[in-house]
Amino acid sequence: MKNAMPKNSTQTKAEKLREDFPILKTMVRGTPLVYLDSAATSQRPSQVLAAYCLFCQSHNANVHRGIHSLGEQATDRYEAARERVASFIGAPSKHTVIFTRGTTESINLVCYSYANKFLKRGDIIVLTPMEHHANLVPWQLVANITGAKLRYWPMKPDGTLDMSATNDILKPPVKMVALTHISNVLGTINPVTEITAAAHAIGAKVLIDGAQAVPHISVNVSEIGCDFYAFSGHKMCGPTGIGVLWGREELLEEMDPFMTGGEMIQEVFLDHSTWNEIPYKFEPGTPPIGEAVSLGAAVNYLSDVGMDWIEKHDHKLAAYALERLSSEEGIEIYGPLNGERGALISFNVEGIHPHDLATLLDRDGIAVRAGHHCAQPLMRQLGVPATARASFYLYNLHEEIDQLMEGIHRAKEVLAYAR
Amino acid sequence: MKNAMPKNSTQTKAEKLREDFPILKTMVRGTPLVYLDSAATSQRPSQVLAAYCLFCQSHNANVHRGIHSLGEQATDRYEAARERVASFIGAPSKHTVIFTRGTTESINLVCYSYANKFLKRGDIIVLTPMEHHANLVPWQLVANITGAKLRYWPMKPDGTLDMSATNDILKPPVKMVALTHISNVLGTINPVTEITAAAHAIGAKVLIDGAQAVPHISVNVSEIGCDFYAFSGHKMCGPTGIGVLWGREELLEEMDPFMTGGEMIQEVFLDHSTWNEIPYKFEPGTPPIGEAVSLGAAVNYLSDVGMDWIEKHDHKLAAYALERLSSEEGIEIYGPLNGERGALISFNVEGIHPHDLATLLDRDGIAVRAGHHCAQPLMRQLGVPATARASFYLYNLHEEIDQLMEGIHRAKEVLAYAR
Amino acid sequence: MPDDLYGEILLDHNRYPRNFGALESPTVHVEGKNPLCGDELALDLVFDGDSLKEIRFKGQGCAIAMASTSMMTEMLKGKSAQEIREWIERFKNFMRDGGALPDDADMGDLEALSGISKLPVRVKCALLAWTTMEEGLKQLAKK
Amino acid sequence: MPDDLYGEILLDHNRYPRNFGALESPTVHVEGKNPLCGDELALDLVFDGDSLKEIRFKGQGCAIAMASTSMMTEMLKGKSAQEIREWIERFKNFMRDGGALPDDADMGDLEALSGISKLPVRVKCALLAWTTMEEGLKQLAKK
Ligand SMILES: Cc1ncc(COP(=O)(O)O)c(C=O)c1O
Ligand SMILES: Cc1ncc(COP(=O)(O)O)c(C=O)c1O
Repeated sequence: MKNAMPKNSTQTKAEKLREDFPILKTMVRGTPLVYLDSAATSQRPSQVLAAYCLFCQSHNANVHRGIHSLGEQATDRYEAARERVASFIGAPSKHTVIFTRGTTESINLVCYSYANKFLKRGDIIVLTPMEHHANLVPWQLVANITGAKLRYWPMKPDGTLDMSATNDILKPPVKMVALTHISNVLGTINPVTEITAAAHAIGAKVLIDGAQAVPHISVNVSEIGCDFYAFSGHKMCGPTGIGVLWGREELLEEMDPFMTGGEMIQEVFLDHSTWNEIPYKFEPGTPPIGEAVSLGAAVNYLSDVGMDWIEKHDHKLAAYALERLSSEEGIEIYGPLNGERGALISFNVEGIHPHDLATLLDRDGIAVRAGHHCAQPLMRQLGVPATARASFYLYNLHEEIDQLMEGIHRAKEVLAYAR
Repeated sequence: MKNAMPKNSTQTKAEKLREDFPILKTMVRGTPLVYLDSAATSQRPSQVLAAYCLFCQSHNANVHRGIHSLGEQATDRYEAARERVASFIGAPSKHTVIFTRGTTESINLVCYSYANKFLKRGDIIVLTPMEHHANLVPWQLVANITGAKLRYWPMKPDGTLDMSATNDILKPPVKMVALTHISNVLGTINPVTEITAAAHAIGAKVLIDGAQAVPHISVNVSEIGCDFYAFSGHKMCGPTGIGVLWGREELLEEMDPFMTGGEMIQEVFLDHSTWNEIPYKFEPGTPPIGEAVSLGAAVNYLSDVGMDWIEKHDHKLAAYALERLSSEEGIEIYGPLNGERGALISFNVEGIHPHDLATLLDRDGIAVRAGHHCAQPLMRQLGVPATARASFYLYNLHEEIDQLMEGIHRAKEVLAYAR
Repeated sequence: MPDDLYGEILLDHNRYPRNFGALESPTVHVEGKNPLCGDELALDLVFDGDSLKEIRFKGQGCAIAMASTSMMTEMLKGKSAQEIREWIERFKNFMRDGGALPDDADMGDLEALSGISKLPVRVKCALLAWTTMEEGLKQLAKK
Repeated sequence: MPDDLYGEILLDHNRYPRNFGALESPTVHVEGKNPLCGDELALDLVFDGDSLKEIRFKGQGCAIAMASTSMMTEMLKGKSAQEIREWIERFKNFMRDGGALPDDADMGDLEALSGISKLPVRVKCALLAWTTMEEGLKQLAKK
């Protein structure tokens, strides 16, 4: 099987890129690791780790407040990372890029600082049934606090949003639309530009959860036209402990701070305080400095590899996996089947609980995710307790999908049709 | 001068420890770095960086949700770090250790999840005039939201709390006492155990900001008896992007979540959700995994060096700096003069603005901090716009204090008595 | 290790679960679930005084959850509430202690679950039956 | 570089600030501060029509803030509002562009501040006088 796979244009480059990821040479129970869980967290190339180490060993200091050279160097590098990120996502200015811990904090920030302040009883918040808990639970609390109501965009059987419902869904008093750019379960790529335009037409604001998009496709927040865009470092070859909230400048200016403390203030008196300018208003205390520098390096890495190339490679892998999985008996696949999808596939093998499948695949060194993928409401809608999910990234190879299929065959031998 | 300094017992070990910190060999404008700004952020030993790199290159995966081996390894290491931290601070159980981004987030978490829920109009929150903005501004917002009032503990001219005022300060309706363990400006070590006992006697809860304590003295939250204890990784030889909130189990159980999203939930429905158990209830989304592992390594490093030794070494450095600075003409020193203080000294040189002093010292490679140190109300009470601050840690040497003094002399030649 | 994990005995219990189904008028009906896994379980218990006369279960879950439940029903049938409590403790320790066999009792088929104790994320699958049973005993005590 | 920074000219302005003090009945009184530094500045401006006839300042701050203010008062005295606006822009660019001298004007003593542009944290000290002056012009326009 392995030898039968025709090489293709992106394959050669991917093989080369793997050199940058020493962890991919890890042995699991005696077999080489096949890492198909990048949607949960990606691996980090040596270049990014090296940038982190260089910072720690040569420029480490606290930022913004230090007059000494080391403090200046640290601040320069921290702010340069912000600039890199801003240009990577097409932000109109670097001041609109806020460093957070991750997508989850970014969305919570919008909920606390924007939604709790500006939404009110009777307003409607539109979500989709495919949201990650990070873009769902915070809105439930906003609804509790403000009296706004949640409305869910209907989804078609193929796991795409029913766009024919747009006019029914997007009408006053909808004030907020929060949706994922790419679903971490279905792989659906939502038409965020179109939805943003429709939402703006009725005066609603739009937040996009880009956790699964920024690592995989080239994203330009200005072209999308949205109001907030959130993503995480650890899914895009960067470190844990850092993420980004991009926000429209006027909105960021109007918002109250979320967390308070040092650095985000202008003046502090015993009984009250005034706030620093954006983005610092939203970055209280010592920020994740080394992590930001490292995210900047990840952005450089992705740019060097080329987002176009990544998108193409991802697409080929997903299409091949889709082809292999759908030509196999007893496998149910969730999400769009036409290839218009992100680099991940959720599926179930008849008669095998996904947890058992994941455990059995792990025996062969194959790391897939199994569970609800932080999307319990979606699982209920799909009518399954859980799914298995294989997700791909720039370092994955076609051969690894073959290995996945072989693993599934072995798992079937052990367990399938058991009950 | 350098040769005249008698070596002492801790000096030899400190010289040896410096090998672990390659950044200390950095040259600044041609002279070797003298890093006297560890109170802002400490430097990180190679061992801690190595632990981080090992994790990234061999065990990197998302935690808690992964069935595959890498996911298990990552979870094991993340939870082992929690256990190390718990035992380092004498926490009764590891479930009471919550990983946050830093002291600032830890305190904000208590304000949002505990104080906003349990304080009410008429209640009093006791603070001290020496609080860092991180333990001041969040309480101002709590006061705004709940209607509780702030009360400040009076401070004596020597920068210690006036303990004779205890009965006046701590009486109903005081419900919360939030104070720093060691002041980041004055170096004052507050009697937190005594204050906790007095606060508990009137039914008030106690939060201690340990950002400057945990790195420098051995802290046992069970012995102190407090309710919450907050600190940061980056000031204790660990990385940025991680900190800790320790909380009393009963209180953590009663509290609502702060941020919401994945991992902190139990069940999510379209319209509501239920929460996971502690500490996960307070750790939404992907946590700073590599940073936690690295903090665990920092705790190991500090334990290996020995907190007793660190305390002794710190103490010697502070005493020597105090001696040198106070025998110099035209220098005002803030905080206790009796040597009962943390490893930092704030001061001003007559006729030289601290910013100019810091810039001039930087010319000699000496990194000190100058500014309000995130304590503007304290600056006002001291009657100065800013101070210079030299802070010490396990890798500092007596010679470096001599270099500081020489630098101050040169700065005086350039600027002092200028106006 | 997963090879042992999905060994003959476990697979047999998964394929042919013992005491599967429901009971007409159980003394206690108790449900348990593992929301993080999506595992769900319903136990019907008939007690004769202090003694578990009949037990049946229904539910969905992974092979480990199913097998553990099936094995549990076999092991506990006929035991007294006190003995059941001891077995729950014993099984929890078995999972916690890396699958070391207790020296005070014969684990029977449960021995086949030993490998699970080394897979922390799967331990909760094996425990579901037992924590649900624990809840059942609490309900019994309230009667 | 800090050696040039605290050169003779800067130190002279710091030691003997020009136009220090207050004016009796200024056309505009404007205050500025740098809360993050604790620097504070008050400017008294007397305009004769469009032209800055008199300027005095008081305040506290670092040597850089003091010298920059002193130099500014010398440079702007006698200038028209429009010229002042141009000078404010010119000085901001001077700080922003790493201290490159503009080719459309002689910076005079201000040249001595060139090194500051390389110390981002200190730039705001040098700018305080100029942003306060900018605010002063806004107030003038409202009169
Ligand atoms: C006493 C004190 N509290 C709180 C903080 C804030 O810590 P962080 O910036 O790591 O959140 C600091 C350090 O800046 C501090 O010294
Ligand atoms: C679509 C989506 N949104 C949000 C998140 C949460 O990101 P994080 O855990 O980095 O905060 C994830 C990843 O887990 C995701 O896939």
